[in-house]
Amino acid sequence: MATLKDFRGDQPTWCPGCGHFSVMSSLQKAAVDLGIEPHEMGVISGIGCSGKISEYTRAYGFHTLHGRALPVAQGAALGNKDVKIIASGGDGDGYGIGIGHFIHAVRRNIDITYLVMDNHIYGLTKGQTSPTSSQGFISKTSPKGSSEQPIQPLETALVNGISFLAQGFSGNIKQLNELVKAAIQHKGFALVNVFSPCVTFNKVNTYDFYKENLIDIGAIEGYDVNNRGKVIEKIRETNGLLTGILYQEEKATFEELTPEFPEASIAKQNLHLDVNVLKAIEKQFQ
Amino acid sequence: MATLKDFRGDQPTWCPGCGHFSVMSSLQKAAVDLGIEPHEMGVISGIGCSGKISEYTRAYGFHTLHGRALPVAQGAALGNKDVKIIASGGDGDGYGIGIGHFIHAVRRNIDITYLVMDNHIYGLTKGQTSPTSSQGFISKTSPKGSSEQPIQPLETALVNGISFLAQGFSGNIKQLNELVKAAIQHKGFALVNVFSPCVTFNKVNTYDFYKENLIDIGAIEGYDVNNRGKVIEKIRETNGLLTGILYQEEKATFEELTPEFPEASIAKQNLHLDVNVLKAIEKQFQ
Amino acid sequence: MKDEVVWKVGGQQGEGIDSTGEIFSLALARKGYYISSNKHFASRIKGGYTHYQIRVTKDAAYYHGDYTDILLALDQETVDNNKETMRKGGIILRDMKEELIEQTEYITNLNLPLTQIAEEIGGKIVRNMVALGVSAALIGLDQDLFDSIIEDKFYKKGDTVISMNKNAVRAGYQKAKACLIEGKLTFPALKTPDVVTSKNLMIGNEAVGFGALAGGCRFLSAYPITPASEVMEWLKKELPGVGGTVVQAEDEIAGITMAIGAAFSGVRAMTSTSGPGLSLKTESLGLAGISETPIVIMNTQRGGPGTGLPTKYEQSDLNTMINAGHGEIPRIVLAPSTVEEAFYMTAQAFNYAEKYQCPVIIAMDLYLSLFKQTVNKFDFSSISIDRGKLLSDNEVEKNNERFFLRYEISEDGISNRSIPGQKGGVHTANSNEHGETGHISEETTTRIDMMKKRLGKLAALSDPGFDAEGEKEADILLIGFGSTYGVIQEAKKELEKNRQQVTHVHIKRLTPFDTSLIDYLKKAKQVIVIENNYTGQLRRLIQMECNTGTQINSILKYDGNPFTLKEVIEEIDIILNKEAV
Amino acid sequence: MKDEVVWKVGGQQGEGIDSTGEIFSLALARKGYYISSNKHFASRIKGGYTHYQIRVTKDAAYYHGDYTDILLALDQETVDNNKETMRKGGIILRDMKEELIEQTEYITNLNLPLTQIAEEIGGKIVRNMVALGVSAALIGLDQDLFDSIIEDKFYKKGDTVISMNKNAVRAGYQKAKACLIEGKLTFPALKTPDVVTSKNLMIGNEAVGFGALAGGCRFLSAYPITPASEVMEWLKKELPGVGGTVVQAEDEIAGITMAIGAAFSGVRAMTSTSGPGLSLKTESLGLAGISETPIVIMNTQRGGPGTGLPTKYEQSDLNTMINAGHGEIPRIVLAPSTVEEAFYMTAQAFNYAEKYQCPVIIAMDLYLSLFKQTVNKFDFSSISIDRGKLLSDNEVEKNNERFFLRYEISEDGISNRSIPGQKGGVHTANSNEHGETGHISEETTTRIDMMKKRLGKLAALSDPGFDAEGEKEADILLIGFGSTYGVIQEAKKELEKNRQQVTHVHIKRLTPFDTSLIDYLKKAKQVIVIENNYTGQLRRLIQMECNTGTQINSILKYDGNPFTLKEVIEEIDIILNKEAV
Ligand SMILES: Cc1ncc(C[n+]2csc(CCOP(=O)(O)OP(=O)(O)O)c2C)c(N)n1
Ligand SMILES: Cc1ncc(C[n+]2csc(CCOP(=O)(O)OP(=O)(O)O)c2C)c(N)n1
Ligand code: SF4
Ligand code: SF4
Ligand SMILES: [Mg+2]
Ligand SMILES: [Mg+2]
Repeated sequence: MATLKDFRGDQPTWCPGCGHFSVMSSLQKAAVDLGIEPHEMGVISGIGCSGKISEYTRAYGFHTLHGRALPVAQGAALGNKDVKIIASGGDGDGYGIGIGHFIHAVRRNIDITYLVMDNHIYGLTKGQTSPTSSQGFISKTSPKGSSEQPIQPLETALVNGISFLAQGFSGNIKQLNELVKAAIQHKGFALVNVFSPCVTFNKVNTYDFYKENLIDIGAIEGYDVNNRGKVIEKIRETNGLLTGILYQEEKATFEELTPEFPEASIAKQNLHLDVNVLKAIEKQFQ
Repeated sequence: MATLKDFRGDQPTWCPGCGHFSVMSSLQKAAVDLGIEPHEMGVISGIGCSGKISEYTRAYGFHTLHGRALPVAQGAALGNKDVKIIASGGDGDGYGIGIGHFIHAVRRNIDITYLVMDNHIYGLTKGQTSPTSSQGFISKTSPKGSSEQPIQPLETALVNGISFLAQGFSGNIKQLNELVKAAIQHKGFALVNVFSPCVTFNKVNTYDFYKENLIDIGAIEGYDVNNRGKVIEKIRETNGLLTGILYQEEKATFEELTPEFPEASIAKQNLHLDVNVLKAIEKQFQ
Repeated sequence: MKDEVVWKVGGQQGEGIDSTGEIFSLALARKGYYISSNKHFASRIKGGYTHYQIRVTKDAAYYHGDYTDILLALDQETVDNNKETMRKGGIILRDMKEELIEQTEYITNLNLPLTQIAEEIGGKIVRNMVALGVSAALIGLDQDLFDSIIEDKFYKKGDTVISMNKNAVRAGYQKAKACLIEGKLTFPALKTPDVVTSKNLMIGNEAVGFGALAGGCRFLSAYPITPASEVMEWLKKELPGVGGTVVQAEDEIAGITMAIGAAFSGVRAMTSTSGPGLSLKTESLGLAGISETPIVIMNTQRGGPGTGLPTKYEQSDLNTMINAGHGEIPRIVLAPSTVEEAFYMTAQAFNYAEKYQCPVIIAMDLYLSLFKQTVNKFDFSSISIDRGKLLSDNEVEKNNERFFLRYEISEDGISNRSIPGQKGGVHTANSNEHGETGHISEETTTRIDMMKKRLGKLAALSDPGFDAEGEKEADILLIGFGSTYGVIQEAKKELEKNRQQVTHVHIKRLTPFDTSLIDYLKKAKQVIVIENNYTGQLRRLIQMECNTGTQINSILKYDGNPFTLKEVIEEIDIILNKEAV
Repeated sequence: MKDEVVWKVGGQQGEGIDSTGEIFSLALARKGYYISSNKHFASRIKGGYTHYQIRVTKDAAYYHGDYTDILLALDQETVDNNKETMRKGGIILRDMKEELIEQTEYITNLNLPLTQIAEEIGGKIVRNMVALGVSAALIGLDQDLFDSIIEDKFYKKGDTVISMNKNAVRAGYQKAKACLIEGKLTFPALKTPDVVTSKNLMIGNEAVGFGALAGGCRFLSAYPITPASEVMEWLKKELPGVGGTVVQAEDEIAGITMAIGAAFSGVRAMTSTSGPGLSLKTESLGLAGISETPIVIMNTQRGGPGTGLPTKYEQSDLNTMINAGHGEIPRIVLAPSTVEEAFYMTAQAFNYAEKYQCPVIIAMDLYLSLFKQTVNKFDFSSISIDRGKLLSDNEVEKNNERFFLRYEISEDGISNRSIPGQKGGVHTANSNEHGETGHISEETTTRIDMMKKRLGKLAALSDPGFDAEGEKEADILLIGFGSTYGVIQEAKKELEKNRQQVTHVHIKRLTPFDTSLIDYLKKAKQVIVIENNYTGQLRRLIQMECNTGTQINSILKYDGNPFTLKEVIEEIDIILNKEAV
């Protein structure tokens, strides 16, 4: 059985206090708790401070391009279904440049987990407005306040059929760990959106802000985690400031719905085909 | 005053019966009805059969790239706010490759109209599954049925704050004309999604199919066009098979929310600055 | 008797032009003839003039011909568009109530009541079958030429339909035969091939798909685009049967990055596209390069730039295939020159990709991709699968360091590779500069080592990068790449008739470039590069790579259509005469 | 007295290294000195070793120097990393409780209780001010050197803070002065500049932004990326003041396509990015090309490929800037070599874009983009705005055809341009091949005409494409582009000391390439191209464009850092000696 130590990769260079530390340790702890070995997991990240999770976690990693963690992750998951694939990145990475891949990944429902470290800012490029920054947010690229309404990733995911949706907070690592664990265990595309404060560039969406404003769904009477419509409503009502497993359902995955999807991992298929197999295929051209 | 004839551009080469004809004539008629002159309108389209609308409509046109009508249109609208900008394209163009731009355009809320000719298929490339094709849809790229849940453009637009949303049908050109007119008159980003059958490649989402299944919101008691939450619910209930102006609200545009956005069209600004203006700016470097 | 016949059917899109041409060529392929074809079509779905030209030859050929011997004109537009292309002795066959045989000195006008004959047999729908029967008779083949194809094509529709079609063929056949026998009409028959073995008839995109499958590809992710979609469509049908899968991606960036993900997981993976899609994949190409992930990208060139001429032919993506992408990566760009080569090269591309752990681009063009050609039955036993330094589970497990040295500095610049799931193989693949375990490094020494490793590793690729036919000391050295192969071959033959020493070099690998070409450049009297673009991209590539200072002439065409042999010969003459002055 | 001083401050990120360096250089710029600087920093937000090197010269220079004269070491790592770079007579200044002056034959170690002095005055926060005071004294300047900057910087914080800072400077100053006076320490003072006019101190990205503004740019859409973001950030502040606007786009594709939309509407528009972003913009570059929409793209090169070395310097995007994109388009790629030139060239880029109706790329690099340099005050009156064939409302209104001939075939290949809103100007801009009104056309003759028009129109661009200093008949011809300008200049001077005839050609326009370079290549005895990449992209470009067959040597560096003068000289020596054998 792997221990936490086994999952430790390179030495993190995140700023002290950065929310991303908690996301990383939640992932590592979830893997340990679930009895996953480092070589059975693939952590595929985009570019951003957040993207460095694949450097700092000891597992098969792929530190890809800005905005492209999801398609790489989907390809890797389809290639070898015996490996747990974790896609990961920031709000800019996933909801800015990467939002197209996000929506299509949601509706495709391939069996992966997606961890978004949502700090409402572009951290690595030193503090520009992000797609989740609130309207009026002041930054280097909106010195007089941003003019755009923030994107709504949770609702966007829900209306496009996501089968598992959770939201956590770096200030509540115990819960976060549980959410990540549940997401990994879920069959299909599972999103964990994490409020992960950037202590250096975002002075609005701070730990204190979230501590004051987050509502846990455990505290909401009659919250129905299987009722998509009601969940959307609740999110709208609370301005998205909810934590917990917000929505979950059993749903056929892309792999299950794809006719003749191979039983065994594609990576393990025999590539040396018998000449007769090839000749049979060739017949169509004659 | 311009007449319909003034808006006729190149000779269409769409297949006889193609739904796109109605979308084009609705646009042309709307322009005539609103007293817009061809030179006061810009039709900016993506690539697809649908994209050819900018060839067949006599107005300032820009036949751009596959999936990029929206950013080009937004740039053009910001550049000259005195011209009515119509962005246009297909379901593949707008909701497949272009979905990222779509969501960001929605939340940006620049004053343009977006007409999507949604035929649930890739027409111009001769019949592949599109992001709005229903699950199980049979096409060249899904010979045994598509494995993906279709994208939900209406709900996606609503949860991300769209200020005008309508849906029409090429088989009901009278209504379509009204919808396009209302969309053009709306201040902010206005989407008209049009069920525009591809008679050549889509044998499922036909005129008959829509005639049988579409519900007009006029026929729904108590339908509240200003209640975003309820509209989302209704769309979910009816599987999106609604027509009419589905949602509308007054909302500040990007231009209004952007500090110091120029009063006069940017295209008309004087480019020859006084040396003293430049010297004043230079001071910061000394 | 003739060595070849060029047959052409033309009419409006939607009139069955395609299927008529296909039945015709398949029948002849089954008889062992060689087929080269070319289509003309408009970028619209229905309507618009279209034609399908088929050159049938006794011996191998890769060019569809300048002239027409038999023109099956389904409307007047076809006659108008093609009458200038008729070769002496040719026949223009028209569907007319009034029968007419008019033999001029140059050609024969043959009007036959095809529709009427068809209607008598079963309806206008079999008109094209009647015309095929006429064609068979003219060419001097048997009246059962199309029988097996009719049976294959209509077996689901039952015997009535089958015999109706066969009857239509026979009716046309007998009509023409009668004319020939009566001597009202003359047309020399086509010689039979020396060896009668039936051939494959296929488009290049199918050859690429099939080559990929045979070469071990088990994953394709791509986005539809003309003229590349058939690769995805074909593999979508065929890959599941061999344990693979195809994903239609949401755009071209997802197309390539999913393939990169699959390749990372250990699958031989590919994406297929055309110019605009390739442009979108530019950044991700760099990802494959720096992360040393083996992937194959098929790019089939069409008329550029922008959306350009999506249904027209051009060879103008050379520069971008070789250069696109910020920074510097190792890449291999292969350019098949025939459909057959597209099959074998694609299979080989996967070996290269895994051996050198880098992206491999297969440079196709619309002509190669879309137009059916005959191909000798494949020699599948010649295809081997070499996975390079991909280690087995056992080998990886031997590692008991914390991290696997995925980017270990090695003599040949290529490192051992482990894949997710393998114990002992944990590492990070990276688009950032990295050290041997794959973790980010900004150390200058690491940077230097890694650059040398990545950019040096292709030095070992010593396979010849071009085919040369002829001597180095040539009067004329003709150079091309891709589908100009056939027409340059025939130009060489033409020129040799004038006793000129002509050498034809066809570039098969655009990068790494095989600079042994220098020898040819230095020794030839005249160097002429023939290509389908405006700026002379291949010529400029040769200048850059060979730096010989040799004066190189260009023959260029960029109007969306392939060269005719006549054009090539004329342009060569102009160049030779200019020099002579 | 000295002509120059190289001053360097080093420590951990977050210790105020940047602001210390900036105050120092601004103070000297105000005194009329020339400043060239260079920073070393890690790709992380907090922590990690960093330094800021500033070369102060009496005369213009564009290179930050190989050596250090004064090293302000805020920690031991700084000493370790830099002690090898100390120049004879230099001083290492350390913050130590124990005061110490240790003059070795080579350097002086000067430990002063900077923190203690600072704490006495107002806290550790002013420690760097104390150090600045020491520096001023050593260099031989006045103790009020920093006063005006302190006033500007802290004017919001009030008088107490201001005088605290001034006092800190003075305390340091006096401490050092005392040592100098007492003769415990020697350091020759810096000469004053011949003409004392205060200069601009700015980074290249600001120069690009300002050049754009002055050149009439009124719209920028871009996506953040190191090292390009400052262009967007600066224009976001400044464009609204002149009637323009900036949009932060959702990605780089939106960045360029919005700019294309704005340009279509008649606005001078721009996007700014670095390598990965440029790669993403590849397809849209083609859109601008075929639709003949004038846009300007700033690309600042960083370490590639992939994410590469995002905070390091490299010149490896040349190939892609020139070649990227399927099909063939006209494009202009300008390469400024100094911050000053970045300003003027950017302004000029907008004239080119509108005159030739094509995309113009400004090729910057991280060194030019990010490191502050002095720039003579701008000559704004030299900037003109030439909108080419953009017609006025009146001119357009004269057209009473149904469509405006936006793509009219003309002698120079450039057509009149109308913009939305103009009566009489209705047309369709198009990414498909099109006829004169802009509507789709697949006609072969139209295609040929349009290709000739687009690809021929830059023939008129006859402005010189490079700067040459020296004779054509040189012993050594040194060629470079971009920010190697400064170091090559100094290498030339060094070599000239040995009585060698050295010519320095600096390429300013990468495409269309100015082939009058051929003359230089043919006449020089030795040709050496100096560039920061692995494959010798500029050398290969020259081979392709000039095709002289000249043997060209490369001096390459690709470890993420600019050349030192020493490296350049050594490599040149190796080349010369090799030849001599
Ligand atoms: C194609 C491309 N565009 C832009 C960048 C520059 N870039 C690096 S990280 C980043 C944004 C990071 O923000 P986010 O994804 O929110 O992550 P965070 O740093 O906040 O964790 C950007 C714009 C890049 N590397 N590649
Ligand atoms: C970058 C790029 N990718 C792919 C294509 C090929 N392509 C042209 S149109 C089209 C899809 C058309 O479908 P849709 O947008 O639904 O329009 P429709 O033809 O159905 O009206 C595609 C994939 C292209 N032109 N450019
Ligand atoms: S800049 Fe922000 S997001 Fe990045 S490491 Fe620092 S605190 Fe974390
Ligand atoms: S293919 Fe379909 S979408 Fe295209 S023109 Fe024909 S009917 Fe319309
Ligand atoms: Mg972020
Ligand atoms: Mg469609």
